[in-house]
Amino acid sequence: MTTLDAIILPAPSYLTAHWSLRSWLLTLDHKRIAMLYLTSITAFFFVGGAAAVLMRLELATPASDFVVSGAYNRLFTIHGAVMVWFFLIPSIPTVLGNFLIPLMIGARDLAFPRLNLMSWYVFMAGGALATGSIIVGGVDTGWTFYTPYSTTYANSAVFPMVAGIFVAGFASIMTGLNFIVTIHTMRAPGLTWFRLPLFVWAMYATSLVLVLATPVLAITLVLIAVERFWGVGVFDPALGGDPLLFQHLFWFYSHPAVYIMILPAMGVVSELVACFSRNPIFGYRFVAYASMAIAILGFLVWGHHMFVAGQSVHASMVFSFLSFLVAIPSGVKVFNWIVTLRNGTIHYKTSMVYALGFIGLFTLGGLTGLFLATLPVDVHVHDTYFVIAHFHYIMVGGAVMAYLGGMHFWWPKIAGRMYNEGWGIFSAILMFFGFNLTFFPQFILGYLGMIRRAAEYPPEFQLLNVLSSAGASILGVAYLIPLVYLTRSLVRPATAEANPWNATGLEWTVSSPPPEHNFDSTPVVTTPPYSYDAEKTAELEAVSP
Amino acid sequence: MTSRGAVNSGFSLWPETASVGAEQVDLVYLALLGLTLFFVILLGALALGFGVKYRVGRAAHRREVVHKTHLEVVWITAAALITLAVCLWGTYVYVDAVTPPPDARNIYVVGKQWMWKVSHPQGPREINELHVPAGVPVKINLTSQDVIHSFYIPAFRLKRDVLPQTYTSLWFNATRPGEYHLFCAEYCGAEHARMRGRVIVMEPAEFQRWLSDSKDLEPEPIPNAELAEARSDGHAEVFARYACGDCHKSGPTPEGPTLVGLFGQPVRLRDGRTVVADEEYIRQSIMEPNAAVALGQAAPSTMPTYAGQVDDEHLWQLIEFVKSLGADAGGIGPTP
Amino acid sequence: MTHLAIAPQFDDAAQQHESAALGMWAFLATEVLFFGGLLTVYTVYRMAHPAAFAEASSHLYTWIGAVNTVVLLLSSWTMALAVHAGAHGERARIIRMLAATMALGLAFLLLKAVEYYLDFHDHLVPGRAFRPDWSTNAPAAQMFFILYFILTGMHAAHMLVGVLVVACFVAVIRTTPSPARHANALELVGLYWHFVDIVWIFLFPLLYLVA
Amino acid sequence: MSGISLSTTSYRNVSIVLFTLLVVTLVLAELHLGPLAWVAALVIACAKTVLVAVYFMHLRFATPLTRVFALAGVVWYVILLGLTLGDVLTRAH
Repeated sequence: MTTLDAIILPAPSYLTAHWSLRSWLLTLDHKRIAMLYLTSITAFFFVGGAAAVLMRLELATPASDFVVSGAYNRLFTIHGAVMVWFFLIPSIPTVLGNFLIPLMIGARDLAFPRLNLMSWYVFMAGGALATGSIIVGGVDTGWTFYTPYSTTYANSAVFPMVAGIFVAGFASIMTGLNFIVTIHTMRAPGLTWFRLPLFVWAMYATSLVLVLATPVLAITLVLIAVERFWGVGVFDPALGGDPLLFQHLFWFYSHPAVYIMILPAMGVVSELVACFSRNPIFGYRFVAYASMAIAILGFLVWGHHMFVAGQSVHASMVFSFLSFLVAIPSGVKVFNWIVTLRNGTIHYKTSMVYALGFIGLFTLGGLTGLFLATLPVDVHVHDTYFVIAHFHYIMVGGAVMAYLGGMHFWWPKIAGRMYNEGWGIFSAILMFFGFNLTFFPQFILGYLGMIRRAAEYPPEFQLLNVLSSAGASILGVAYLIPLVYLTRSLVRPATAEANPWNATGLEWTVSSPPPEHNFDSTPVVTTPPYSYDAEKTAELEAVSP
Repeated sequence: MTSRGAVNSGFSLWPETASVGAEQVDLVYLALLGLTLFFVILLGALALGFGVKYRVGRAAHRREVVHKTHLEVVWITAAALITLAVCLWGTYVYVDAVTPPPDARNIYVVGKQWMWKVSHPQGPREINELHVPAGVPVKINLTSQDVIHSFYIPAFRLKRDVLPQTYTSLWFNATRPGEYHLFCAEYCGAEHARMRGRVIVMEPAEFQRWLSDSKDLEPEPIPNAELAEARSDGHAEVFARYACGDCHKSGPTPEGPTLVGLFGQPVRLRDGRTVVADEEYIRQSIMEPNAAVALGQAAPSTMPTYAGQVDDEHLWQLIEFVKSLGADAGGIGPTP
Repeated sequence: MTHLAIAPQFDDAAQQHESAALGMWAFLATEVLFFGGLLTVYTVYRMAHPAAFAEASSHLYTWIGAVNTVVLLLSSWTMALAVHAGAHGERARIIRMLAATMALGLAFLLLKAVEYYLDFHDHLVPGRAFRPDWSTNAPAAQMFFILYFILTGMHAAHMLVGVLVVACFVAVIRTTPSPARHANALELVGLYWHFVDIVWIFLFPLLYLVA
Repeated sequence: MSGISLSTTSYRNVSIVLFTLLVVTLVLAELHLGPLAWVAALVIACAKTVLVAVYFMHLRFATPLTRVFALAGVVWYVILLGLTLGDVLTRAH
């Protein structure tokens, strides 16, 4: 190749550098591994979603007439386990995190590319085991595997599911470890901690939780497997075991796991709000510290899942108090996002609509979290639809909205293609509407006393359940629309430029899609993040046609 | 008996409030609701205001953004104070809710898959029904026979997990006679959704009458008990004494295979073997449930071992009883 | 420094070394919490049944545990010397020290296997074979042995991984043109080995010396 | 790199201290001091751990960041154990 050719031909992107299947399955490129994860978690999302649709169909009537009780119990277990471990926890970290962290910090790749690829294979092995449990008859324990039901009484495929989650846990640890090391050691010259995009801060906080919480889940699942195989175990009350001990170990992981889902979402929203209001994030340092505070405080509050479980009254009081503390950094973030809008120039692109939707739904989800931290109210609404509504506001209204907002924001970078904004905004609004119709009635149902995990309910709860089921069908359609138009954008030649949103951040300085090795030369950073100037951008746009 | 109350009542947006404690909980809940409304309106108005005023293309005076640390301090402090206040109030109400008065009337409840068994110290026993007097503190003592259940009365805003090998309790002072829902709130297996009952709150005098009327009343016959009632010879009594019929019913269930028509027939086992259900097989299954688990049952078996609990004479009677069930393989109805 | 292989994503050897060391320490933090979950269970039950745990513990072969502690401490020493030799690129000494470490690791596993056999013989394995005719609180005694087998089993699994990794390393060092290229990797293996040693340092008094 | 900073003699000395501590543990166990023995055994185990971590694992020469990560696992384990015991030890039943 002559020098002239090299100048004229654009460097091949990471998508076009190699074409063989082998070049995808053995890739060490963080961007391609992100794409492997994207296809996998999208598939898992629709598996979990299908289970949810069937559940809502069953709940349209008070009797268990659509599916029998045993099948319903398997549906909610599949829905919970698949959505938590195979969609929500990996979603933003393994897709957007993998793709963006090296680009955002000016690195050629993550610190351990082989470990990164291995994490995908381990994740898929875990996913195969977990979905295999559906094929061999399903699991009916609920995603929480409470003992002694899961160890001694359940007559279903508990082991493959537990093994699948155990294996997938190692993928989580590998990803978290890789991110921590990468963010510590591979930042470009001049990219100090307080010049990092808030998404990177959020991913760092998330990775700490992944690395420190997941091993406790792993050993807890080992103990369940041992008890099922050996016939004796440490949680068996008949042998002097304490089933509450299982709950402590389980929630030591599973409560922080909620923050694994929501912290990355908060990071995405910080990027979106700053870009589309053309303003630096108000109180950057406070937002960054809030991520760390949430990650650490998140480890101190797990006992609020056990207020009625037989936990001591004193411990409950302490856990209640600590749970209230988490509200403070969460509130700081919401306030700062909203004040960031002030004096900005707000562009209502698809991603911004998702971000605003996130702020609304997360605020309601967070505030209803206070109800659950309040001891006497939790005693009433624990294990009812109030809890279901609360955590779906956080995980679906929050994490999934932010994930989709982020996908739309970085889609031009990932795929090199633009999509139809009209469809984008329409589906985002439809999703917001469908979501609220599905889950708001569940707050009321919860306070009325409708218990969760039940295929049957008293007839007076039917009206609200019908509303919820109707909302779920709207929500289902709203999730399919982006799948269609984003896939269509791949075959339609609306090429994206390097920086279609005029955003700051190193990822926008490389071509779309980025070249295989990200940067031709290591970038040097000299400015703080989000150096948007609202006034100037507004003027610039006024003169441009 | 009055029929007023939550059970079978129509659509509503607010649950029945039928105890002193429930009123307290509602107050805290309303305060939280107000707080939520305040923040949603405040934040919504701000977001809407900024969103309209500073939207692209609109000529607004846009000042340079200056970060103000005192603003952060203001909302951190405000959030901390508000949450602390709610937390303290909630804790205060909670301590009251978990401290039963010393003169509370005791009632014992056992949860099992999938029913509530209630015993009044005065004698009466009930299943899936709980009669209590109004205006009197009542303490419910809870334990489970198998997995974790949760005893939940929405109208009293009360819930407590029911643990095996452990006693937990809750107490209430019902205010309004009526019938209220009783749920199991902790997922406990196949028929969790049907582990429902009624709490019947009665005027104290009426309750006293009910107590004395029900003294000799045995619990209503339930499907599980039908095996035990099938025979009236002494063997059936032993069968009932060890509660074998709780799991071994007239048809196969997740908890145990049916014993009807079993005796003398070949049994396929989980490990692939086929054995004949003879006396030795029945004995072994009682003493070592894991030695030969039938196909379709859980392994390890959910049946506890009865080694050391069943003496030889009883064992013999149990085997005789299973034998008699084998005589008519057609069904289990009350046969002569 | 110059003879270290640098992966393409790194700028220099210092960055690569810092990343590897940090990664290993972060991994060891996850291992602390993995065993930490088990030790939490152990602590709760031991506080609930102190007498039964002491009684059950007295049926373990303390001398095997003690000898194994010596074996592991020795192996940590030889591993430290292997890492030391690695930093100086002395091929023969690396191989000698790693071989000694591996032999000690295998000795530990062998002794552990003998001990398991003896425990089995004494009917100390929980389940149907468990026959604690000496026990005043059989369920609690059984709980002790469940925890004993899970804790030591998990530890032995880690030992086995360590021995295999060391064996692979010996093979690499024997054939590599430059042993110094692998100094960093050897240091990481050393960190893992010492960690597994530390776990045993706690398991020994917690399991064998309860009385 | 960091391994160069310690001599083989210091590894020997550390090992000797470790063996001595093991002997002390065994002797204390033989004396049957009751609950005090448990505390003593744990204190000695912690001392051994510190020696192994500081010298064999070179924490002495590690960056502050590495030390933070070495401690993080322990701190989080203390959170798990502490709050769990906080419940178990104060339960009424």
